[in-house]
Order: sequence, then C-alpha cells, then structure tokens
Amino acid sequence: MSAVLAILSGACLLLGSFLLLTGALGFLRFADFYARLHACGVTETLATALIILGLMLLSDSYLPPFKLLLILLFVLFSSPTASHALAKAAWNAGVRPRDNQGKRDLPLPAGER
Amino acid sequence: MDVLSYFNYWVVVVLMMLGFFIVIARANLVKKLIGLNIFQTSVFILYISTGKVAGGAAPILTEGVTLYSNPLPHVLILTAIVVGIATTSVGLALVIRIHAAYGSVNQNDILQQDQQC
Amino acid sequence: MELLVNSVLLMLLVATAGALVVVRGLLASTMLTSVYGLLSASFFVTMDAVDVAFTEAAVGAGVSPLLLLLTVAAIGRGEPRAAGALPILAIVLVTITGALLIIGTLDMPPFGSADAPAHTHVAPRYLQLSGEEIGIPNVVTSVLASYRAFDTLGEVLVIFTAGVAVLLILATPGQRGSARPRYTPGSHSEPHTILQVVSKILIPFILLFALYVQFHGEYGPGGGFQAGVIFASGIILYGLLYGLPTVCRVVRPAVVETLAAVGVLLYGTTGLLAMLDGRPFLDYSVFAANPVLGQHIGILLVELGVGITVASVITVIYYAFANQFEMAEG
Amino acid sequence: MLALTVITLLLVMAVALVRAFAGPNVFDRVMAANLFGTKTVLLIAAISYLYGSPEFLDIALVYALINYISVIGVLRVTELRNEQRGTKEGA
Repeated sequence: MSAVLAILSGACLLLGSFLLLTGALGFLRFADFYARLHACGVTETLATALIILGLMLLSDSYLPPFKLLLILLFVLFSSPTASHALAKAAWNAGVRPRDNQGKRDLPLPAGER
Repeated sequence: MDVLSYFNYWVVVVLMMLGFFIVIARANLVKKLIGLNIFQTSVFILYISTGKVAGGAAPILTEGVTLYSNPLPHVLILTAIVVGIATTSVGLALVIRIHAAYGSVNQNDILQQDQQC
Repeated sequence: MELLVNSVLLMLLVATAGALVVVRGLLASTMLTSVYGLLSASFFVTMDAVDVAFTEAAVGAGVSPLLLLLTVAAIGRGEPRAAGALPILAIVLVTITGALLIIGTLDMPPFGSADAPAHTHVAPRYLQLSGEEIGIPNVVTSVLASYRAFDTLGEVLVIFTAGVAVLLILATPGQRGSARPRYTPGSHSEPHTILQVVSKILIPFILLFALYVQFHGEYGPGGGFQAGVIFASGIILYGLLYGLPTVCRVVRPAVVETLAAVGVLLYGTTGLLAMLDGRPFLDYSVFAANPVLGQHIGILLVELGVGITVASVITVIYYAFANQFEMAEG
Repeated sequence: MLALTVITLLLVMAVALVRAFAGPNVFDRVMAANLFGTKTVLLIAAISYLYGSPEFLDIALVYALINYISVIGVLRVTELRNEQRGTKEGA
C-alpha cells in the first residue's frame, strides 16, 4: 500500500515540477507581458495542486495533510484572482499585447481601445 | 579548514557591505532606507546562523528529540524584526515630510536648498 | 541536500541585494525588497528558526514593501536620474571594511558546531529546564514571554513609541489637515468586483488564522508579534480594496490608537500584579497556586498585550501612510 | 523525488528573480514577485517534508496569505495612482 502511495506521490511531484519548469521557461522567454502572465498563471495552479497532492500522499499523520489542504484551497482562491487583477491593472495602465518579437503593439479588435 | 563552514558568515559580510554601499553611495533617501533594511537583515542572518546547530531540530520541545538549535538568537531577532519595521516606518514618515518641505527626496538637492537659505 | 538549499538561498539573497544596488527606479526596488524578504524568510526556515521565519514572512514580504510602496506613491516615484560618476570613495571604503570583516569571520566557530560559545551559556538551561519550569513546548515563546519578558516589554514599548512618532510626524485620517473622504460611491472608474468578493471570503480566514497564531504560539511557531502583524494585514487588505474612508468607518482610528496603548498597559499591569503580591516584576507565579499554571496565564496575558499593540500600531501606521498617499493625489 | 522538486523550485525562483530584475514594466515585476511568493510556499512545504519537520507548514500557510495581500496591495496602489493621474490629466 505504502509503495503504491510513494509511486503515486512521486508521479505527482514529477509532473508538478515539469509543469513548473515549462511555466518558468515561458515566463523567461515570452516576448509580451500577457503571454508571460498566461505561461505562469496557467501552469501555476495545476502545478501547485499536483505538488501539494504529492506531499499529502507522503504524510503519515492527519494534521499535515489538513494544513496542506488549507494551503491548496487558499492558493486555488488567490492565485487566479491575483492573475486576473494583474492583467486588469496592466490593461488599465495601457499595456497592450505585442507581436512575437515584442516590438510593436498588435492591432486590437474593433470596439476596443 | 573547511571553506563551506564559513560560507554563511561571508554572505552576511557581503550583504552588509551591499547595504552599506547603498546607504553611502545613493542620494535618494528612500533608497538609503532600503539599504539600511538590507544591512539590518544581514545582522539577522548572522544571528540566526550562529544559532543553528548542525543536525538540531527547531526549538519546539518534542518527545525523543535531544538536539535543538539555540532558541536565544531566535527570540532576539524575532522582536528585532518587528521593531525594525516600526522604526523603518518612522524613517519613511520623515521622508514624506522632507518631501513635503523640500519637494525632493534627493539629499544633494536638499543640501543645496539648505545652503541657499 | 540541506547544504545545497542553504547555499542556493544565500546566493539568491546576494543576487537580490546586488540587483537592489544596480536598480534605480523606486518601484522596482520595492518589488525587489519584497523578494528579498521572502528569500530571507525561507533562509530562516532552513535554519530551524520557525518563529523568526513567521515574523519575517509577515513583515519582510508583506507590510514592509507595502509601506515603502505607499511612501513611493506619496512622494511621486522620484524619477531616477542618470547615473552620476562612479562613487569610487564608497567602493573603496566598502571593500576595505568588507575585507576586514571577512578576516574577522575566520576567528568565529565553524557554522553549525554544537560546542560554539553561543550554545554553551544560557541556551542549554532554557532547553533543559523550560519544559518543567514553564511547561510549554515552544522554547522561543517561553524565553520571549517569561525568561526575558522584561526585555520584550522594552521592545513592545519601542514599537508603541514608533507608532506615536509616526502619528506625530504624519496626520491621520479625521485629524485637522487630513484628506477629506474623496471616495464617493462610483468614483472608481471600475470597481474591482472579483477582488472584493474573493477578499471578502478570505479576510475572515486571515483574521481567524491570526487568532490561531496568537493562541497556538505556546505549542507551535507563533505568538503575539506574528499574530499582530497578520491581523493588521487583514485590515490593510480591506482598506486597500474598499478605500481608506470605508476601513476607517469599520475600524476607527481613535479606537486603534487607544488599543495600542491598552496592549502596553496590559503587559505592564501583568508585571505590576506580581509586585502587589511582593514578588519581582513580571513574576507569573502570582496568578495561580501552581507555578506552571501561573506561567501559562502570565504568558497568555503578556502575549495578548503584545498582539494588541503590534496589530494596532501597524494599522495606525498604515492609516497614516495611506492618508498621505491620498492627500498627495487629491 | 522530493529533492528534485526542491531543486526545481529553487531554479524557478531564480528565473523569477531574473524577471523581477529585468522588468521591463512594473507589472512584470509584480508578477515575478507573485510567482516568487507562490514558489516559496511550495518550497517551504516541500522542505518541511524533506527535513521531516511538520511545523514548517504553518509558515507556508502564512506565506500563502501574505503573498496575496502584498500582490493586491501593490496593484491597488499603482492602479489608484494611474487612475488619479488619468483623471487629473483629463480635467
């Protein structure tokens, strides 16, 4: 039983780390603010959930998983909200999506300014 | 001599000097306060590093654990952090008042204005 | 592995401090300060200093960058000017001092050695006897609130004085010369509905967690200092989303200012009660026939006083700074 | 596997630090600080299992709370400033 749990948790941690790395790569390399936000905002939620799940499977008493669950719930609430707030604040401040080289603003659909 | 056994202390010295450099080389008063903060944190790191005992556990008494890290530096630094933020805020409040009086937070501008008076 | 984590965190700290030297914009410096706080708190975790990490997490990563930011906003960013001549004198001075200090570190006991002088004097007594004398697992709390309670009273007084000083330097909302409430309903071009709803759900949990930290401080990491900062950050979050006038209606500045004094008084009175019974100042055995139970009650009261003072002072400081920010913009 | 996760987290934190330094605009730096914060939560949780000390989890929890507050704080202050600067220019 514990061997199965260990393998499951290892798989979760591995997948979570992989997602983190892809997100970080996008965060470092993408040319435009919104693309970077997308890269880390999207991977972050799943990666966090996976890593916390992987840690939960490793525990042998009941209190640590409960605290991890609280952390997970809080991150699931706050992380998308923070991403949303960031995107909105950047848009309101006049940051616009850029082309692939990050050199000029992309044309916006009609009706947007 | 094991080089790594002094690594923490060297980092403390480097951090302290970086903070010191900001304080003496930057003219902006807010920047100086940030430098003071770095300086302060380096002292915290020094204390906490000396409090660490290799293989010791956090100083919360548990059954079956005999080796703990030293709790005394923790107590000193814990209060120092909160006192630090309180005093930093006094400094920042003074910066705001200086800005209201001189229209600048650059020490060169402020000294210049003082000399003109 | 411990060594690796430790060294990488320290390297990142040095990199952040180096970036702070190079970066000139004040907003960028503020964000780097926040990162610096997070890093140093992680380092404290790896050094087993859980209580310190707790405090640094709340202060260094939360409140301190926020106050810096409000200052930067109130003074209007202070546009960075072009880099002047390289401050050669400063570089020379810093290099020489640093080199001397590094030579000095070679005389220090190696990192982590258990027989270093720092570990041979008072600390072993605390670790061996606090279990039976005070009867609570968290040694840091026993030292903070009982063995060195007089010292802690001094620290709390410093925090209180700093709060008073900020109040003297800056006007607070409601005082003469402070900003009139300019937030009429609908004055925001776009209300942050999502942020407000999510934060409304989260704020009660933040305050509840602060209370947990306050009263669980005898058994795990935590205590009055940490709880006070976390409680104040809950109030600050509310203020940031609903504006200063609203939060001032919910938590009145006059009440908070009074509470700051009440916390210190609670601490001092706890000490004086022992003197009424003819014992030394802050001797908790007066509270119960059983000295260990007396210690429990005394630590609870003292930590409560610390928590109330810290929470109120941080809130008051936030009010004063936010008020300046609104005046600067108004 | 736990060790690998910790190393990955440290790597990602270094990347976030590069972004916080390089910018280019304020929001990139705020995003970097936010990323740094959530990674710190995970790092401390992972370290707590790696070192076998469950009391570290309380600190991870307080990080999760404080990180949210500081990101919101930064955003609100920058935004209010921009907003009011905008209305002033418009008037």
